[in-house]
Amino acid sequence: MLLIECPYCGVRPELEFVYGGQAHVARPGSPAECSDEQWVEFLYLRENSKGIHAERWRHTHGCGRFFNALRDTTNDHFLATYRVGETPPPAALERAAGPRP
Amino acid sequence: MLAAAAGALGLTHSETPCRAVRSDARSALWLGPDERLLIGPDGAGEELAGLLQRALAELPHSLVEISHAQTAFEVTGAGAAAALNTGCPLDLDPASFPVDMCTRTVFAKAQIVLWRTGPETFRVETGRSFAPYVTKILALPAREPLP
Amino acid sequence: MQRFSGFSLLRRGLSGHRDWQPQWRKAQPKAAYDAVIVGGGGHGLGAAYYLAKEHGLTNVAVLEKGWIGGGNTGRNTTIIRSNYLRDESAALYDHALKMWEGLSQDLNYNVMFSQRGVMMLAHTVHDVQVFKRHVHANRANGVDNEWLTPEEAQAVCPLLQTDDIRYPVRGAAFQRRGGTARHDAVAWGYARGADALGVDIIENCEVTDIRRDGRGAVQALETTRGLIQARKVGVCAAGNTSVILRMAGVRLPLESYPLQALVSEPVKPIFPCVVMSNTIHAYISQSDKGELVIGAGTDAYTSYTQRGGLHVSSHALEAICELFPMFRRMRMLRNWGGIVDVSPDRSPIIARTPVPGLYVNCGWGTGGFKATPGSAHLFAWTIAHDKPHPINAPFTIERFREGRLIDEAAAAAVAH
Amino acid sequence: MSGTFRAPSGGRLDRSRPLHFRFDDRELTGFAGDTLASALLANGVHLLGRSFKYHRPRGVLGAGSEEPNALVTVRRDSARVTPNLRATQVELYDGLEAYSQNRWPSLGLDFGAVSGLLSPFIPAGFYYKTFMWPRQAWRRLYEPKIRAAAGLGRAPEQPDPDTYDNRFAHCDVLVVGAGPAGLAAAAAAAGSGARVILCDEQPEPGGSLLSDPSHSDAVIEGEPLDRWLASTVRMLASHPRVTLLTRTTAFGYFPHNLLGLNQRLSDHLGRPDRSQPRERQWQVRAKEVVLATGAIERPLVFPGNDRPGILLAAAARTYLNRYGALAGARAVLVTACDAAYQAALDLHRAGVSIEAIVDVRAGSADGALPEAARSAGLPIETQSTITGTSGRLRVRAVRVQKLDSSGVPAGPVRRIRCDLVLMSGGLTPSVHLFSQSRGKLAWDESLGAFLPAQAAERVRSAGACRGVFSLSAAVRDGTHAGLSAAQSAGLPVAASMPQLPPPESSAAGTLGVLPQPPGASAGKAFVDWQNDVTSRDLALAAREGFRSIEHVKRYTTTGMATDQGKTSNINALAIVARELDKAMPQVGLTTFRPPYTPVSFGSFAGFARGELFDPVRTTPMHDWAARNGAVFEDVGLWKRARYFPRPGEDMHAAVARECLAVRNHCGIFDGSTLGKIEVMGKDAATFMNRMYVNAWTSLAVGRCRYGILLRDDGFIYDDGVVARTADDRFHVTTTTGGAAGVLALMEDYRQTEWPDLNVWLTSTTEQWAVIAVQGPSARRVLEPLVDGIDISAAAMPHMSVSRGRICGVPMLLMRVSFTGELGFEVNVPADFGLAVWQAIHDAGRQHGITPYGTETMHVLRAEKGYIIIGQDTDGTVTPDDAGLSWTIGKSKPDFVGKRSLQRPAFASPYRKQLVGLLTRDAQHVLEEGAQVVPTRQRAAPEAAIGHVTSSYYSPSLGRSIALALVSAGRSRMGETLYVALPDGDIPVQVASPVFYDPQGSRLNG
Ligand SMILES: Cc1cc2nc3c(=O)[nH]c(=O)nc-3n(C[C@H](O)[C@H](O)[C@H](O)COP(=O)(O)OP(=O)(O)OC[C@H]3O[C@@H](n4cnc5c(N)ncnc54)[C@H](O)[C@@H]3O)c2cc1C
Ligand SMILES: NC(=O)c1ccc[n+]([C@@H]2O[C@H](COP(=O)([O-])OP(=O)(O)OC[C@H]3O[C@@H](n4cnc5c(N)ncnc54)[C@H](O)[C@@H]3O)[C@@H](O)[C@H]2O)c1
Ligand SMILES: Cc1cc2nc3c(=O)[nH]c(=O)nc-3n(C[C@H](O)[C@H](O)[C@H](O)COP(=O)(O)O)c2cc1C
Ligand SMILES: [Zn+2]
Repeated sequence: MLLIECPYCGVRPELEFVYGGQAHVARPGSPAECSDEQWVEFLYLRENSKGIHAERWRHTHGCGRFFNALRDTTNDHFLATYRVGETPPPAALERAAGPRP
Repeated sequence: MLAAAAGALGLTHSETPCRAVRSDARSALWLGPDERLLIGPDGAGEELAGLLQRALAELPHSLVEISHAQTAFEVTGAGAAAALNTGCPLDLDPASFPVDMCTRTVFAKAQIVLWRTGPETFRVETGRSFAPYVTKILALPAREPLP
Repeated sequence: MQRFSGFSLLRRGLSGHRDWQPQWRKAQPKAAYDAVIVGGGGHGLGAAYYLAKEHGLTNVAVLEKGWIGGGNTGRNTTIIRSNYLRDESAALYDHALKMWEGLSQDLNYNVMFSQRGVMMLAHTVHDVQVFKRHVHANRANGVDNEWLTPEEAQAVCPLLQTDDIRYPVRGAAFQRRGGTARHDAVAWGYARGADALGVDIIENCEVTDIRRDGRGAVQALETTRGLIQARKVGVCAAGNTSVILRMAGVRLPLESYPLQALVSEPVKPIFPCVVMSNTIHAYISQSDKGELVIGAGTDAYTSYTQRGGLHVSSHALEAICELFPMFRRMRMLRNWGGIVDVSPDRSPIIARTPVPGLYVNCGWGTGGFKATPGSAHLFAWTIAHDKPHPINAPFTIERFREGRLIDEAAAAAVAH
Repeated sequence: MSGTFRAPSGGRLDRSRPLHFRFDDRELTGFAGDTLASALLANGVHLLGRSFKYHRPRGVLGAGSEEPNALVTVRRDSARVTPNLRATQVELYDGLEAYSQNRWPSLGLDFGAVSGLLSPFIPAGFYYKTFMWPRQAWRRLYEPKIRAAAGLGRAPEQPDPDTYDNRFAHCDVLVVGAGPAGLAAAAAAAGSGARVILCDEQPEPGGSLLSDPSHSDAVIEGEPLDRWLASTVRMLASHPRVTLLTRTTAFGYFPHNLLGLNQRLSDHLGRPDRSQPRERQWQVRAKEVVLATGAIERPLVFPGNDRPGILLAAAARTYLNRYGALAGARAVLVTACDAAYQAALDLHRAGVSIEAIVDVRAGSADGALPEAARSAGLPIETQSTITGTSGRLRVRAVRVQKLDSSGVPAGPVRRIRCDLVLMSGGLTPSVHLFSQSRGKLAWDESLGAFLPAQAAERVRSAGACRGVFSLSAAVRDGTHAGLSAAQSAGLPVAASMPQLPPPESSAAGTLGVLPQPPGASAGKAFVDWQNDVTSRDLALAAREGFRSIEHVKRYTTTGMATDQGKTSNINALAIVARELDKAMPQVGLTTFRPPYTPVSFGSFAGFARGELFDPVRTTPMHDWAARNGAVFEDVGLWKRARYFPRPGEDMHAAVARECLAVRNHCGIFDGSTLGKIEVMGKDAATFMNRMYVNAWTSLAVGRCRYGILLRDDGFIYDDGVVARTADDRFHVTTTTGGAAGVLALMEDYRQTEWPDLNVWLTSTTEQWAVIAVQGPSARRVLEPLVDGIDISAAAMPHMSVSRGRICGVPMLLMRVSFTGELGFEVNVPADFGLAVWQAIHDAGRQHGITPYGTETMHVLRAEKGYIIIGQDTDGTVTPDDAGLSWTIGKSKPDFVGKRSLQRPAFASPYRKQLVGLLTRDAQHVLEEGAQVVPTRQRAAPEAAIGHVTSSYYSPSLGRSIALALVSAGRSRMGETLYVALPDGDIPVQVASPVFYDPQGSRLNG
């Protein structure tokens, strides 16, 4: 059971959250104009990163908000959480690139 | 919008996450950045709704009565936190969960709203059909208080 | 290959078992192979075995980053059945089930395939509808699957509590030909068989990149043990498939999740079959060694850590204790995790990729062990012929774009 | 009466409290404070069990949780039977009943022991090589035999009557292990103001200190051992910020510093309070963790090392000093380290004759302890090895041989008679939890052990578990760990940090097989006692190509028994390393996994059982239904009334009656479980347009519409009636099972795709009790009760909604119908549900009102061709497949799922479409799920072209009806198809899915 920092409520146990899949998968603005390839990309193709993964969580049993997180899928450590619409904090990405404690 | 609502109810407006503000009979619980749970005396639903509708008419908002959807009860005593921790995974030490902290959380397989109203008193709200489940677990024996 | 038999055991026993040979050679990687299989699980080793045995392709290597069978093949709850809903799936899994029935003899390695029967419990009216649909669909496809009343289910598995529980058992779908097998033996048996046919099994050899030629076709693999040329590469890397395919610029509709299992302390035989409950999420059987083997669910998030949350295994044990209240005093001996690669329709991909010479066998999610012989056999066929066998023809990558999903999970959707 | 091997004094027993217990058929006595193992030893009982594979006689090897041999079944009553308990951990209580395992007919005479004779032919992995011929014999003969031979104790066969509890806890510092290091750490952390939890698996804190004689002259912080121990424990037990948990095993280290603790509350009690739980599982989230889990002594690997009477040296010392039990009268100590001499000294002092101390090391054994032994007159043989033992049910003698300068046994063999062999190969630090946390271990060559190196969590190790063995250093190490943990947890630390002691390489012992004469094949040298893995098995595995330690483990099963190799893994590794000619770290350890020691399933399940397994959700009218005989069904967490049988009625009769009542008169139905979502805000209509396939802008306030929700993959996800109650407000209903999912899906799009929209969602499922009143008399029933709404056909047409009052309480009234009849859904605040239901029911009596359940609801809607999500759809059905294209707002540029509907497969003319099926025999009710095939004559198996989704007998039509998804179904109207059933194919005709009142005139009644 992970510990996850909700950007609104603070650090809470995973039991309060629902995983929301990869983050920053934008739904095409005009789906009708998408090719089948573009649409399948949106529907199904995911990075499935081994390493730093940008993902969504929803604090369902808390404030109810979706937010984003960077997590290292090789050890499940979170590097950062940030609100919907925000870009990943650069500091966290740097930390991810460098040696970790 | 939220400030206007607080004003209409005679409550101080607060953006502090997971905190309740209260006056004599009314309280507003921060449940999310754009969500408050308003609690008034029994049967005051229509009165509160009226006050708010007037105050918020011009503002984007959603006001929904859920007084029948939830059941509230109090857990109190020296063992209250320990009893809650049979199903609630939060740290209920007063330093981490002080008086007037409130939040939605889980209690075993139910969702609850937990509000510490006093050093040894919590108000628990849960969906009405979840209430028997929550209370039965809280009533299980062997709840010696934690130091 | 040294033949295995009771007699050979006796004979060598008399000389202190000193002259047993390695079951597979510690092969050194050669510079080039006709075909390379990435991933030394059951599917990969099996594919190499059938390439050599049925397609005459013996200049083949299996590259395994760790030790063979150390992936999901060595971590699964070994449930084998073929009573899947969709025609395509039933054909695929039954192909495998038929092969299981002769696998020990074929490999001359006892994989301890135990046809103890697999029971899938129905707890709600909706479950009953879903499982009866399975029974009918299977019967139409020539796959055995029968409906049991709660009393009949209890007669098969006397420990099963059908009443006085939160979700009383309303019946069960039962496949008598289903069962379990010894997971490790599957990897070792295939390795030994493939090795005897000339396949190189190369452990501690991780594929780190895929080189392609001007056409974009596969040319060679970079590995932690050097460069290996191959024009045909079949990837059977389960949870790690995305990582490897990305090396060739191929993205697949896969996500990798932790899935846990656990065993109890061993006890004398008490549990006669396999029992699965999708509704309350529990899977249980008893192994030849006596442990109760129990499957838990996946964690909610993707991960490559081969472990999972305590609440997930607790949840599985809640369900087990509800169905088998005498097991509350049994004790968990070991709890572990694997990484399963899950596709959007929960069905596998056994197919060519857009990259010439690159084939993939993945997406087995939580249920590919049962398919091992069939999947390996069909994958070998696909690699050898550069086109799918009719049985795996529906299991392409394109199906997602076209919307031709083979959705097994959907049928279980709860509602009303 | 205290047993012949009971020391006259000493130990931590309460000698004033004798306890009677039973082992197999023997009645014996021990004292309060004994374990089953110590009490048995004090009674001179050494034969405690039979081994797994060869059924060899076995006694105790250890004195704690590391014990591999002495597994017993403890039985309190017919339901409270627990197999495979370690006698070394079973605390004695009066009346305890324990049984040995894996033997027949008795422990002394065990027929299974013939497998010992067969042992030359059943080496590691033998079963992979045989039992394959003839093929059928596997199933009938071999497999049952193998299974019967395997397994240890017997599983309990009756439901466990005990209860289990769960607790979440948090702390600044969790200390695991209450030995000197752990106690010091907890005291230091508590002294810094930290919130501390200290747990130990043993019944009392103290760890290895408990095994020191009370007269020991060692001191901690200037105090004698027992005084320091008592005062420290007293301080911790009374400290307001410290929770001291004994009998509590930290069994698992999970991600993000979550540790699972198993606390045993009652198994040690003779007469437990049955209202109290048996065990409690703690899930502790710690800011910082200190592991002070100590070290486990390593046995020695030599031929015949498994006979009863052969113990770990430290265990014998524990039996003496802690339990006042003498493990024998004439002892031989075989050791590879100085520390074990202490055991010989202690036993010597207690009157045990030390026949020899066999030290396998080359040096002269001149440390302080060997010197003490020498001056006590104990015979020491250095540079010697043990080459065999004898004795049937108990060791009687050992064979000892000198080692030559190259370390090979040479010269005469000395046979030494004894009834006790103490052995020590050195200490193996307990790094289990550290490793579980994914911390990296490093091999310490000089110590001959793996030690915690790089942490992956906020954890540190202290004391023996990181190679700091000497008492004063372990205490210092603990203090350091406690202070630094408190500091890292954010507390100001006042005390000065002691210096960190280094691991003590002087404590190194030996690993692997003791030197044996070349070519010797004398007996089995066990490495893993419980799984009967010998050094030869390990060598065989290596020879057969199993070179990874993980392969060796799986092929030989070493380390896979219930002790998970606590005493064996490191020796196995050393043996394999030697076989492969590799260094220890190159071979590496197998993976440590939870649990540290076996943990009962019940403690994971906790209170989740029966009605607490999952919440039982009931509606406000549930009790009324129960009182009126309803049979309920589970739908998600809800209980729903399925039908209301009258005396003598089965389901079919009840449903037929209920159906006709609705069609002819009036029915009343509890629809409260339907999901309800209030969609509100000035962009509510826009939001609805984007979510649902329907066009919402055109829906006037006061009107309702049947909505369909897809996922973005184009498949139907949910449906329900949506009422527009204001310009900016929709009352959305969902299926019962779909409620949470629909809300989550809507929130997802609202928050992440269209955060600019002014719209909010609130679940009101539980706010409203929903009472459906359906049937031609529905209006007449309701009219007298309703206030403020004109419910006439003209004023309130089908698919309209209005606010008013009923029986004086506020109501949202919807004129909707899922039955095809004139119908209303009365929504009232939940608290009033029952009263209003009662009032409607009373008022309806004169109109023949009949309560009906979900089964009747299903029949009625099927007669009308209305689908049930999940029954007539299965997640692969599109609106068009279900005949619901008409719901789609054609002019909308987009809605969730729209784009997917244009994918190639969705245009196929062969998609399965919802149709009706009419059996030729009107009385034949098809089976749901049955397959539809095109022709009767067919070469089985042939692919089905569809399946029956819903099938009922329709009392109104007097015939059976069915809905089915059939390939190109709508183009097959009138065609004859077949439904394949076990007893033959049933001819059916494809028909419209609307069987009843196709014009819908009754709706508008
Ligand atoms: C807990 C659990 C329970 C399960 N229960 C069941 C069950 O009851 N029934 C059932 O049918 N299925 C079950 N499954 C699923 C089943 O285990 C798998 O689908 C199946 O074993 C997959 O076999 P495989 O050969 O494809 O993969 P694996 O056995 O995982 O083999 C893949 C191999 O690829 C190697 N590899 C990865 N990357 C590289 C690289 N870069 N270079 C070289 N090698 C690489 C890995 O090390 C691994 O050995 C379960 C799975 C788990 C985890
Ligand atoms: N076997 C031995 O006799 C032995 C071994 C090593 C050290 N020592 C002595 O011990 C001292 C070092 O003390 P220490 O405190 O490091 O070790 P310790 O052995 O005294 O204490 C460790 C404690 O941890 C407990 N424990 C271990 N794993 C646990 C788990 N998972 N959950 C709960 N409890 C668990 C044990 O029951 C024990 O009480 C030194 O004085 C040294 O001489 C003795
Ligand atoms: C069917 C099955 C049965 C197992 N039985 C045992 C067992 O009796 N004892 C044991 O220690 N481990 C058992 N294991 C678990 C393995 O020890 C190991 O945990 C698993 O292969 C995963 O590897 P890892 O834990 O080394 O990562 C079993 C595994 C499987 C798949
Ligand atoms: Zn939050």
